[in-house]
Amino acid sequence: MNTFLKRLLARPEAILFFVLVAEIVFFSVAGRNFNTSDNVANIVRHSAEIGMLALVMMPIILTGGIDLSVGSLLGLCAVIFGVFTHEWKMAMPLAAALTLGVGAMAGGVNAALITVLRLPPLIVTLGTFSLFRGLAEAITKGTMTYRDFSPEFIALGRERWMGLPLQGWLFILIAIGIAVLVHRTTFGRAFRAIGFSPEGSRYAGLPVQRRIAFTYVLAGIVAALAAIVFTARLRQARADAGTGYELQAITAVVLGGTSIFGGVGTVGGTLLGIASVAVLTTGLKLIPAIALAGIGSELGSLLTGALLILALAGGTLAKSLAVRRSRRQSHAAPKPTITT
Amino acid sequence: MNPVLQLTSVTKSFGAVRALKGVSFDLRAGEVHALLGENGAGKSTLIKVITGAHQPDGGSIDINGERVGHLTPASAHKLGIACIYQQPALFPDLTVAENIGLRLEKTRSFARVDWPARRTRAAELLQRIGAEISPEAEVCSLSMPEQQLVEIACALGAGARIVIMDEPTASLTQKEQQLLFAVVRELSASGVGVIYISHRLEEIFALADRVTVLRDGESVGTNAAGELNETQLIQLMVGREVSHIYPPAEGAPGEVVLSLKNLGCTAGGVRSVTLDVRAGEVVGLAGLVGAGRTELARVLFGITPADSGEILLGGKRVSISSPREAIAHGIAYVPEDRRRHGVILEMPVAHNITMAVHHALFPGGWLRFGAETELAQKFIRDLGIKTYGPDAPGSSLSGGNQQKVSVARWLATKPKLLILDEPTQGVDVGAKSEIHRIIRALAKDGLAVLMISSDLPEILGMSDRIAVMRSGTLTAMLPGKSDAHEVMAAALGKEAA
Amino acid sequence: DKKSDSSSAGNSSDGKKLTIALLPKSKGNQYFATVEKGARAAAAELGVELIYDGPTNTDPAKQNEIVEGWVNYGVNVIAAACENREGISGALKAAQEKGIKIVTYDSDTTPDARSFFVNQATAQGIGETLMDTAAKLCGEEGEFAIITATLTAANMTEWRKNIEARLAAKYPKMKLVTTKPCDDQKDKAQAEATNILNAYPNLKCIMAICSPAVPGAAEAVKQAGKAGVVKVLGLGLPSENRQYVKDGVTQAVILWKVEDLGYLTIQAAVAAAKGTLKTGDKTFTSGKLGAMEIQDTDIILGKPFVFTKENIDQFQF
Amino acid sequence: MKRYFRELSVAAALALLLLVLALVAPSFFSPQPLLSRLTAQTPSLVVAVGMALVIICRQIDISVGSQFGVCAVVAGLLAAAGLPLPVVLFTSIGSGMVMGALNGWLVAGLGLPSIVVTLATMVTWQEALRLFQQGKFVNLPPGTQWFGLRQLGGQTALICAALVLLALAAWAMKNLAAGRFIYAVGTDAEAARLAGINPRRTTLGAFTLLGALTGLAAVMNVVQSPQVQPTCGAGLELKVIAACVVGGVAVNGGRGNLWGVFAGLLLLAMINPALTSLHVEAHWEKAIQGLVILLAVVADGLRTRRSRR
Ligand SMILES: Nc1ncnc2c1ncn2[C@@H]1O[C@H](COP(=O)(O)OP(=O)(O)OP(=O)(O)O)[C@@H](O)[C@H]1O
Ligand SMILES: Nc1ncnc2c1ncn2[C@@H]1O[C@H](COP(=O)(O)OP(=O)(O)OP(=O)(O)O)[C@@H](O)[C@H]1O
Ligand SMILES: [Mg+2]
Ligand SMILES: [Mg+2]
Repeated sequence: MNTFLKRLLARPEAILFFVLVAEIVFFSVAGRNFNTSDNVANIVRHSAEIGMLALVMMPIILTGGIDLSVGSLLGLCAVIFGVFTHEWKMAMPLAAALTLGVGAMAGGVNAALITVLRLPPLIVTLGTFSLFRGLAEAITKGTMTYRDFSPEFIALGRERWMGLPLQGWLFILIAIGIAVLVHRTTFGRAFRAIGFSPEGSRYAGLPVQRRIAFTYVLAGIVAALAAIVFTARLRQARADAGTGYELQAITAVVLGGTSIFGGVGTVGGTLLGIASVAVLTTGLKLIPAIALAGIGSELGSLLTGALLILALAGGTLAKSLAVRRSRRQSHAAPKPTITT
Repeated sequence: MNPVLQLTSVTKSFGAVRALKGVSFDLRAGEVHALLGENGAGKSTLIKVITGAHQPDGGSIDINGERVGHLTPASAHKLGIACIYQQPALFPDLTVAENIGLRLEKTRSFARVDWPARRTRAAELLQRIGAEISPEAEVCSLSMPEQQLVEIACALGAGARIVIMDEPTASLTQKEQQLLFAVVRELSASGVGVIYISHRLEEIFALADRVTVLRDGESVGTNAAGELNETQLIQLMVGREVSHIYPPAEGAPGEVVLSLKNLGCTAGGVRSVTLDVRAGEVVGLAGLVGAGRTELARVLFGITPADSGEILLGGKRVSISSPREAIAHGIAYVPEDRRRHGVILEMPVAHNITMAVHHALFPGGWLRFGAETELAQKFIRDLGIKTYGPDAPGSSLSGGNQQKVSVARWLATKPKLLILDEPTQGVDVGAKSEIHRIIRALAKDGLAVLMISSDLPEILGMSDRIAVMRSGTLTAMLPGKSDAHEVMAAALGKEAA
Repeated sequence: DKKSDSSSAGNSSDGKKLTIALLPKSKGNQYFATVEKGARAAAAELGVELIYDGPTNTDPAKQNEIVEGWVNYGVNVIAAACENREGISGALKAAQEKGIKIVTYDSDTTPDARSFFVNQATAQGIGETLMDTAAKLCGEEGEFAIITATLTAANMTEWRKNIEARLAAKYPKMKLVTTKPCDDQKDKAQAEATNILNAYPNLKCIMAICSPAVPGAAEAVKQAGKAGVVKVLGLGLPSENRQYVKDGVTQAVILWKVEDLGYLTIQAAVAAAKGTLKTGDKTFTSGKLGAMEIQDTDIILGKPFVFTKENIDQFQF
Repeated sequence: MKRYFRELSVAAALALLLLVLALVAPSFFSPQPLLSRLTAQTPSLVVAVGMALVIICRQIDISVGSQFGVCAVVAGLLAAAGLPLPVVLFTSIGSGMVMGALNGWLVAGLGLPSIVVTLATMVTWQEALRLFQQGKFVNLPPGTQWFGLRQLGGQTALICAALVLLALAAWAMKNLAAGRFIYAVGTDAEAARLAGINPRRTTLGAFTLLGALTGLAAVMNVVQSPQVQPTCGAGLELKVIAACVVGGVAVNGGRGNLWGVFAGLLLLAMINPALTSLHVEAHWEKAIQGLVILLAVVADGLRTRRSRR
């Protein structure tokens, strides 16, 4: 039991978990109406899209890559969805399905440039970051906004089922899917191996380029899904949808303990990363003193930054403490088993 | 005579692993002091303490009779310690000249770099050890043994009073080995103390003045080399008798498994190789550094696919353009560069072992942790991998044990053709004979084995037939019990005397 | 389609302080900082609590999130400058359903999502004033270019539409050659203006419709040595443009009294919450500003003001 | 030739762009706008030089935009308070150094990943500045612009200063031990440690130098106009990082050349002016910019694909 607890505490996610609990307790006491189902629904609705992007960013970072284009792709898919429904007068489900297809193709562009031409993901997605947003602007000439979506569609952005907003359920589904993929299948194993050593993975016969390509295509599909959810929530599609979301998604992922160099990370950690940022930024605005001082948004960003450093430095510090302690104990510890 | 280096009761732990449990050791000027021990005995750890790469937990270090407190790589360098690490510590993106320069120059941060001097010096050092490497080449384009030669050049040029060599010959062949020996003798003649680590006992007897044996992080004594014979030495290292006899071939070879017809690959420098390997047969592949043996293996494994000639597997013509295809055809390849290709150091031993058998072990892509641990444990037991468990990261294993993990991964695939590239590099005598026994047992069960090795006794002892390569082509096919001179002559391109 | 205006009056009668939430399009921007100043003055005068928060960059989704957060927090009135007309209306309507009064200022949402709009100038008014001023400066003929914040910014899109409509209707000899975004960056506006001056040598006038773009365009014209030859006008703050106006680089800066906009917004918000301001009223008496005209549901702050060399020193914001 | 293929292909793309302009819109090369355009890029170039060092050192700094804003406002306020220009300059450089050193300490001292550290410091400086200045422009006294020189003199001085700095830095990276240390640490920090190089000090140095250069660049920006916009650094990090990676600096460290960065920056900076000169509508700009980035590196990708072993 004791060792179990110790092992739990040694995990980088543990610190984040305690931060999250502390946030919830603190805001329940100090915030106004924090513990209401409306507030929970707000938090879920507001972080669903970024959360989805973070979830699919995680496997990419696990392979040692990065995708800066997801926010732009969200914008492009929102616009394309609008074109499908408004200009081509498609039925909603068909338009949605085709939009997912466009997302997959856009992800495929990233994947092809990265795996076929072996260009660094940072450069490729920096290029498509501009390209996708640029296409969205070109399609709408920057000014066109698609609005007046059908009420059934908008319900996706507003309604709740069993108390939880619909996009919350969608998010949970994706989270389970990614968690299974990363932690329970050979895909996840391959992502990690590639993140640690692409060369070594190739020598082990892993389909390195296919697995890498998969992560980017998956990110494209989920970005398209997030675009649809975003459109339903804001009831309109415009070329600026999702601006800056890539950075927020990356923040949540690295906060959740995923190593930016690849190989290390858990979906649980990512979820904690998403939740602790969402709760923090929402909770701060419910504290009357902060609201009245008019510094809610700035403070939210500032504390997110502080949290980033704290979570990481805390993890490093805890590890070095643990090493020191175990070193002290090791003189009494039994010899490691040696098999001959 | 005062020792130039004196260690007293040095201890060092990694987490719960006590790598050094109070080792005392001394080195005299002008001597070659061999450090021996099984894999994981603590040899590399000891020398990393000496070079300041690791901080000891306890004990003391005296250099030239003076107690040194906090030793860092930089201060060790200043005190005249130079080291060839077991894992080459070179900068892959930089040129050879610069690598040597960075290691040897003791400049202030804002001093100017003298490029021509760097190049001249590098060229001169490389020439002294007989390496044909351009100072302008980037290190990442060098093969493993070539990198080792660069390391040796660094150690030679340092002008150090203490030179440490951690398995410098692990992937070197006879020719380079002789050059290295000359260097070592030259150094010791000029009063330099040399610490020499190797698992090749014949080298110890050829070079060493004194021998210290480590076992499980403890020193079991220092002796003059002349006082010991091979059996006694092994007895000291392992704590029991190990018969270092190559297992004999049993039964006649079966059908031809692999047949190469004029195989070539311009990018890899392989030119027109024709070769047959039969089931149940071990074919040794000998040659000098750069002869193209590793390249041939890489071609067969689909890493640099062939561009001319044919590969026939079980009589059928196949084309292999990726490791996956090779695996699907029943080919396994234990690579030469263990750190980059053989094991993924950050991943647990179990994951490393099962990496090439995902399809068979995890049907449908679902991980089965129970089955995985079981398989890993089987190999840990069978190969005697020294680790605290299947969950231990690869980086926590000693070099030799990492090599065993790398071999285990490919044995798990139950291949038809096993290609081994330096399978016992850095492996201690006990494990070496274990690996040899396993290779033999596998061959007996009908596996075809192609074994690349720079360890000539190993080639001679293990092979049913010996193929010799020189500049990308097969120059000779010799019977198993050939004479070492014949093999060397073929490798050097001379007619057998 | 609006609810009874007295629904939230109880809040003030039971002695609790009213809480007014003021939403800017973005924070850390001098325009809205000035609005906040006026708003705080009104709030202090009226004894209400003022919450001021908004996105740190112009992000329509963030605005919705902040509004929804306020609904949950339990504010009495939300006064919003809408980045995105339709985008925010859903969130505002949901707030109305919870009994929260909605007032908009600066830029409006759809009329059914708010009670009143504090109108400093309609999109049409701004567009026409800009176009007319530009035409006057150019002598009603020649090429001109627009520098905007981003191509997607909703209110600027509206203004551009109105500018183009006015152009088509009244000034056939004038030609809009290009519209460039500057991301609310003075330096980028300067770069774009430099490019435009270079690419269109016959240009007569640059119209900058976001505030950092006005000094940016002016600096470019100055550096190109075309001060007075190529006219500069735009929507901006006097303090940022004073020197250029005085030097004759910038001919006209158009704006309203920003501090008064904040002041009036809070006055109207409080009155709407207390029920003293009702739909159908024709005037609204607001503290130090006196009586304001109401057209339909728009409270009119006054016409946009054109700052020129002559009058710019009278304004300090 | 083979080693510098990327740099050369970027330079070729730039040359192609300029050639098209020379044919279609020759007025692009008239001296005044060209000078103004180049002057406007000098701060970015100075920051890009520092960023290249940090990336070669296998780190990244995405807080430079925020640092730039802080330094510019500091410089602006001091200048507005009437302090002499050298004081303004050194205070700005000093502030940059402090912020850079903080990043460096968190990265090298505590061993935290640089992207996370600088993500955190980016929002910290940005929000702190927003709270402090509320977006208010700083108006400068008349003598500040162009260091009190004439416009032509000021512009020439800035361009020369930036180019001299670039040349010096490029020379130092090749010929000073410290420059080689940066390459060595970026290639393999552990090997560097074993070779007696102090990777922590090297990393700290690179970050501090980037901070100092950012401070310098902020002043170079401030003197170009009579007022300072507090958000003047927004997006700078993306611009200079793009210039570095397009210009051939390897994101995983150890490789890169400052002249390549120069070419990358010019290429990226010339796209927008070129499109305006070619009368391309603004809503195509971002898409074309993305395409150019991709095309500039695809050539390199195709080459390595062919020569891959
Ligand atoms: N960085 C590390 N972390 C944890 N354990 C380590 C580390 N380095 C070495 N060890 C452990 O310390 C012990 C001694 O290792 P060392 O590398 O010194 O062995 P060695 O004698 O050099 O063996 P070999 O002959 O295989 O190279 C081994 O049990 C090894 O697992
Ligand atoms: N990774 C590499 N990149 C570029 N060139 C290489 C690489 N590895 C080997 N070479 C070159 O290919 C040639 C053949 O080397 P190879 O490693 O196949 O030799 P080998 O016969 O296997 O000898 P050994 O196994 O002793 O190294 C050499 O000239 C070497 O320089
Ligand atoms: Mg060792
Ligand atoms: Mg080899």
